[in-house]
Amino acid sequence: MAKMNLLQAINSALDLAMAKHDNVYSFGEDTGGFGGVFRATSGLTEKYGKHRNFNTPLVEQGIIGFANGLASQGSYAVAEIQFGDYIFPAFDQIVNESAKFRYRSGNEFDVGGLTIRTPYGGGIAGGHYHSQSPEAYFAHTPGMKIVTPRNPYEAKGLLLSAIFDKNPVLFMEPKRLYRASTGEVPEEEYTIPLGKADVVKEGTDITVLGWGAQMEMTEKAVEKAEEDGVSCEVIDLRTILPWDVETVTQSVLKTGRLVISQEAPITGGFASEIAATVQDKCFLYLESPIARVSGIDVPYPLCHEKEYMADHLKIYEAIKRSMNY
Amino acid sequence: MAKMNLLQAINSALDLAMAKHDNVYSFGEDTGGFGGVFRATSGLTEKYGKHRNFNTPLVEQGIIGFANGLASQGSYAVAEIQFGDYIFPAFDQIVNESAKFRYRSGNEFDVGGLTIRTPYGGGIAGGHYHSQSPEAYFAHTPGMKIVTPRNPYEAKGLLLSAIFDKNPVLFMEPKRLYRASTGEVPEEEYTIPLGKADVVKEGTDITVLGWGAQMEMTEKAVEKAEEDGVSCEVIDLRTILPWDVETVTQSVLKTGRLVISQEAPITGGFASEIAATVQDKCFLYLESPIARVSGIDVPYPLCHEKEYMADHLKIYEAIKRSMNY
Amino acid sequence: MAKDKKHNTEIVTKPQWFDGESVTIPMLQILKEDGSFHKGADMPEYDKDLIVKIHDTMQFIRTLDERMIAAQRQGRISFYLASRGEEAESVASAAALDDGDMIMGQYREQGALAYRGFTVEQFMNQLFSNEKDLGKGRQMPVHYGCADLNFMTISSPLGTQIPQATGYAFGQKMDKTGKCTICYFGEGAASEGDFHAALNMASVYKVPVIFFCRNNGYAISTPSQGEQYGGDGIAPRGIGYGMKTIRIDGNDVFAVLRATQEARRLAVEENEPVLIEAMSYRMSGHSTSDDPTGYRTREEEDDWKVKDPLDRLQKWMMNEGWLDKDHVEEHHAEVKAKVLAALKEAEKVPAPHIDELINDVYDEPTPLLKEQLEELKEHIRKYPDAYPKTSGRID
Amino acid sequence: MAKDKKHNTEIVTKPQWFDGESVTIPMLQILKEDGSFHKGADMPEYDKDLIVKIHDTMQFIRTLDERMIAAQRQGRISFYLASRGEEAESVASAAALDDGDMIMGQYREQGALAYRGFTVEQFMNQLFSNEKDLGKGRQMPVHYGCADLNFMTISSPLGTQIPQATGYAFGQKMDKTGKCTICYFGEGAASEGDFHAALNMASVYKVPVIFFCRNNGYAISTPSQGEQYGGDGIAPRGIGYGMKTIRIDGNDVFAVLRATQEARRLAVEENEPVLIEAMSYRMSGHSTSDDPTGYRTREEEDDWKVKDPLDRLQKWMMNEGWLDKDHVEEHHAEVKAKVLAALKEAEKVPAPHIDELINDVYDEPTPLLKEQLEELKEHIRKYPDAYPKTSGRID
Ligand SMILES: Cc1ncc(C[n+]2csc(CCOP(=O)(O)OP(=O)(O)O)c2C)c(N)n1
Ligand SMILES: Cc1ncc(C[n+]2csc(CCOP(=O)(O)OP(=O)(O)O)c2C)c(N)n1
Ligand SMILES: [Mg+2]
Ligand SMILES: [Mg+2]
Repeated sequence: MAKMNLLQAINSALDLAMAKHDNVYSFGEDTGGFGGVFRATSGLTEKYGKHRNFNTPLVEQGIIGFANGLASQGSYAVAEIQFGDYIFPAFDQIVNESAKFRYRSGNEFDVGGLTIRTPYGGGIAGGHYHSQSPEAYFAHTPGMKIVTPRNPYEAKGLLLSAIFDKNPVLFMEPKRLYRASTGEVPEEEYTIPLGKADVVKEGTDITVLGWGAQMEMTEKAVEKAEEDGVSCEVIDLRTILPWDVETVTQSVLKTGRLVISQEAPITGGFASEIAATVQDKCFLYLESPIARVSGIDVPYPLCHEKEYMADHLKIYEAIKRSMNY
Repeated sequence: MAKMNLLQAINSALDLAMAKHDNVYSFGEDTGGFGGVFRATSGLTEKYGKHRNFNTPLVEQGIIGFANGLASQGSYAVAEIQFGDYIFPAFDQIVNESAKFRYRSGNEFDVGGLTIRTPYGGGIAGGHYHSQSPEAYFAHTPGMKIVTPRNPYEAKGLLLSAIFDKNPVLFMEPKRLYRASTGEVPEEEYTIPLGKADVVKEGTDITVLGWGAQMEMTEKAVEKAEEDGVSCEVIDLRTILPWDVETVTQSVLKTGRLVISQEAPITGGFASEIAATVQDKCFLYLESPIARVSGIDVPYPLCHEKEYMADHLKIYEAIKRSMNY
Repeated sequence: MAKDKKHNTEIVTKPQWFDGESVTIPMLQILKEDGSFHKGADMPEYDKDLIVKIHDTMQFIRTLDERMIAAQRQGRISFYLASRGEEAESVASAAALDDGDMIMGQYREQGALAYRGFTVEQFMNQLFSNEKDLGKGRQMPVHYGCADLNFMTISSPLGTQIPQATGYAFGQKMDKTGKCTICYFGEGAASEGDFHAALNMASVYKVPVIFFCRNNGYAISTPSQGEQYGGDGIAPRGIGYGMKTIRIDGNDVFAVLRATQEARRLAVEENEPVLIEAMSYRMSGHSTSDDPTGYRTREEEDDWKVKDPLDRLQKWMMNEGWLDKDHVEEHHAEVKAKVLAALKEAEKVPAPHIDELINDVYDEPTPLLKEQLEELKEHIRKYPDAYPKTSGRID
Repeated sequence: MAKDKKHNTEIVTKPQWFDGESVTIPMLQILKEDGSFHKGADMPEYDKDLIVKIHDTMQFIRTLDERMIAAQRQGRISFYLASRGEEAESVASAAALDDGDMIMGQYREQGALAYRGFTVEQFMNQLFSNEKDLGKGRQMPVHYGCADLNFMTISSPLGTQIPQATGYAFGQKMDKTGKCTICYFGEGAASEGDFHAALNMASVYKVPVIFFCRNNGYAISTPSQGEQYGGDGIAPRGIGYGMKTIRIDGNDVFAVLRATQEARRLAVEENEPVLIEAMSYRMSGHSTSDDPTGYRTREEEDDWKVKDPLDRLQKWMMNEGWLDKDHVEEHHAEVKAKVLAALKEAEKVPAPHIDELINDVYDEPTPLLKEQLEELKEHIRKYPDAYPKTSGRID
């Protein structure tokens, strides 16, 4: 065990993956010798050479196109998109290509070795284009997996699973927590299964669900609510696609109440999918409407960032509203 | 009035818009003299010249980038993307640029004159890449409007509204109905307001909601259900973003039941947003879970297209299930 | 990886403007339209077997195309797309490669696939989306793919395979396979952003990839000159990327062979990516959904008929004594019979089982997909007549 | 629209390979590093007023940059991005334009904006995201925009403005405005697919647009040569598009002026899109978030110091008697004082009202947005301390 922040945990996962197999490649804008603008890939060029960890030209559609080709050749392609906000030029290569590669070929070819890493999320005074949480844009795409960790331990275990998973994975890194979140992390390899939500805390009155950086907000809100005597079950979804319907519905069948929090704008966010599914599966058990605590429907703002965010106070209020319904 | 099919209605809207203002331009792949692969723009070059209706090079990101620039200059840019499945290379120009143009500039600049026309949807043996219904991919994007008509009359009125609306509009044309749907359409200009759903038929037992080509399936299903004695209220959403929460919730408050049908895969589809919102706003009035009848979570298939589609039989069954809950 | 070349910063003190005229890229032709060689032309490596195989494959593909267009007209398949006029490009370039080289096509390269040994039955199974189709009936006709033959499954979105080819070739280089990747695309697709990404990245990484642009004058109805691009075609772009580039007559089997052989050597031995622009003409409509009379003239089509790649090769082979009229006719009849027989066979093969609907979305179907499939089957059992393709053997 | 040029299909019978060496694009320089003119150089149109205005603007921007980097270090603003070393590019090119021409920048063209007359107060209001910011405090510092000055609001996604410039120029041409659009971007952004789309479309439509590539050697940490591209920079790509192209010394005010003046003439009078590649060096870090010592050497930076565009211009002006040390110092002191005063002022201006959060998403706020705002206000009223920027004047 060692104390690591979230960035170090990611770096450690990349390091172990590259040590394990010669054909694991890491690349993206500025990810080479410099180690990336957040330094997630630092040290990898020194260790594995400039053919294994390298810079790309500045073209996201090319990065993912190249990565798709490399993965289809049988290599492990770990591509970084510098900010989640800049993943959209690669949208076609992801939703039309990566996601459909195996299906359309009848399993003659696949890009299972593809992992796309990208820092996402707000709270860093980044405005429209350094703050977005684009998970929902991808979650409508059968064939993709989408994963996001809440802390260093989760980050390392989930990233190692993502890299060696037999499907293309979009791995979203909560950049607000890169240095802010620290914890004990094993130095050796370990994995956390994809597709399984994590019941972070058991409770009986209400289920509070989130993912990624939102978990920090959620846990703070829950602390406050528990002080009021509300017993909260807290779930980290971890894998957004395919999501763990079973764990979530089991919890709601028990508690009868659900609050979901997400960073992204509310309309069309992934919280809506969860709410739609849960109201269907738990209809007779629901004691109050499923609440979504979320960004509002505006481009991610700068000067009103604090007001915009789905912070712990808003989650706390939603818990209260749900309890008092 | 004249009998028109959906294509002719679109062509008529384009024609009137171009006649009305000199700075309405229509362009896209093969949309010039040839009139587009579906012939929606036919005759426009002859009438307005090759500078007003023209071919573009084969580059969707360029088409929308160009259109954004042209609209920001004050013109009306009506860009065609040949198939909805090929809109993804332009995703960045749409979600990061068109949608945020006005907001990010503090209203110094806008692309209100932009309209993106694209044929969408399945049922034409088009497989993965000539069948998709990508509305939900865009519906998570504040700043965009998304509109889809169900028949020729709606098509013309909504397209004219879209072209002259002061916001960027994605106008999705149900290609399965291009020639199949015909009806009486006024020859002169008229508009149908954006953002207002249409109560196609009033009823008291259940609300059945859809949009675009799905309305045909919905109406067939409702016919069958009414034969069983179920009184259905049928709503065509028409504008997907921003959607008419008021009309939909008013209807559900009355009927207590809701079936939503969409062509796209279920997970992350726009039906999920509607379900999430309606369960929140109508919680105490719901007599059964909100049902989503939808494509399943696979890339749009070819040989199993019939099985995949959210056809009238599946909608009918959902209505029955909801009634018998 | 990076090569350390300096920018040209030679100084001038008067503006020197460059434009399309600054470079003149001529076209390599070895076999003239009349079926004779240019004197003193640089010849590719070839022998009789090779040329006969090229010829027979070209003839096979042309016959297949004809028959399948007819089959589409009869409503037996939903869609088809012919390569008439461009057979030399795909067949002779495939002939210049090693069978272990990866082929990534756009959709009009059935010639390369046939050259690799895809059987007429395999073609048919794909075209009929039946359960023997390697692609499991999931994509439209002509979206072939075959891992055994190193032919990447075609995908409809244009241009996407170009940066993928760069990535694939990168893997081949790192794995020291001694193989390369060839990537075909049309001059229309070369307008996509993915083209730019791909060539630039290949030039930076110096990977063994051959970008083979089929410039056939049209992208559906859009003529290349002045509407697809304002410059002199695709080749001069290669210079911008600092990439080995050549323009060739795409209707000349020998020019295609010669250029692709050297391209492969450059790619594999020197890790030099290569751009080949082959000039040709799409003699059919874009596909069976298209009628070219709406946008081009008969004269123009006729101008190109005299340049036909198959006629040209046959003339030369006959002169050489490597082919006679009888062989041509016999072979044509034989192929036609095979195609028709395979067609009838493939038509009878049932559609893939409904379970295939959820396979291969992921390596394993997810719980949600299994649930969706079960619900669907339940529904089909209720309405078997509405789903005749699958209801017969749902359990 | 389409020009009817034919492909070059001159025939050769031996393969002729082209590559980056096939074209040599030299660099226009008029003012030497030592501050004297090249003999016999082609001069731009200029007079003393123009040069003084260029100089003063360059000096203003350099001072502004210095002060704001310092302000960022002090934590007074969150982010800044300097244009040190590249002031000649943006200022002298803006000086070659008409004020009615549209400017679309990447983010390092504060010089062009200052030249147009953006005031120090306007700069500050944007940098402090206060309620006087034309952009209503919605974007990060340096994302300026001003409709009155025909300076399109900067957006962070790279390359997106390039095809937009083509579209804007198309509108200018159709409206017979006699104006053009200039579009700035870095050599890094030129790798984006949007670059390819933009230049190709401009060449097809023949619109009055000037593509001005600032090749400053780096995209954040990525060096241009061999890692951003494998060819000789950006200029040779223009040839591929059949576009008028020139490479210039971006640190030479006179070369920038000369080339941009002619580019504007070509654009406006002949509807010829133009590509200018200006060679320069990003003398600061990429932004205040960056520390370049991690990826480049002191020597390299020093090599470029002697080419400094402002020093060079000042030397020449002093020789010419158009400038003296005193003016430089006085002007610097004056600008510094103005900047500091404006900074203090802007700091005090409150953030935009919370209602601005939902304005301008659409031309009118939707019912749902109004509802969301109301809920938010309710929440802020409950927890005013948690939202100090807005809770004070929420009603
Ligand atoms: C991204 C994308 N946009 C549009 C299309 C529709 N489309 C199919 S083929 C075609 C023309 C392609 O022309 P070209 O690349 O020259 O190839 P050719 O058909 O001439 O062989 C178009 C526009 C597509 N398949 N993919
Ligand atoms: C689409 C996109 N990808 C990545 C980034 C992150 N980014 C910001 S600036 C930059 C480097 C740009 O380099 P260049 O175009 O050469 O301009 P310069 O900074 O040198 O002026 C990068 C990678 C971005 N803003 N947009
Ligand atoms: Mg073509
Ligand atoms: Mg740069």
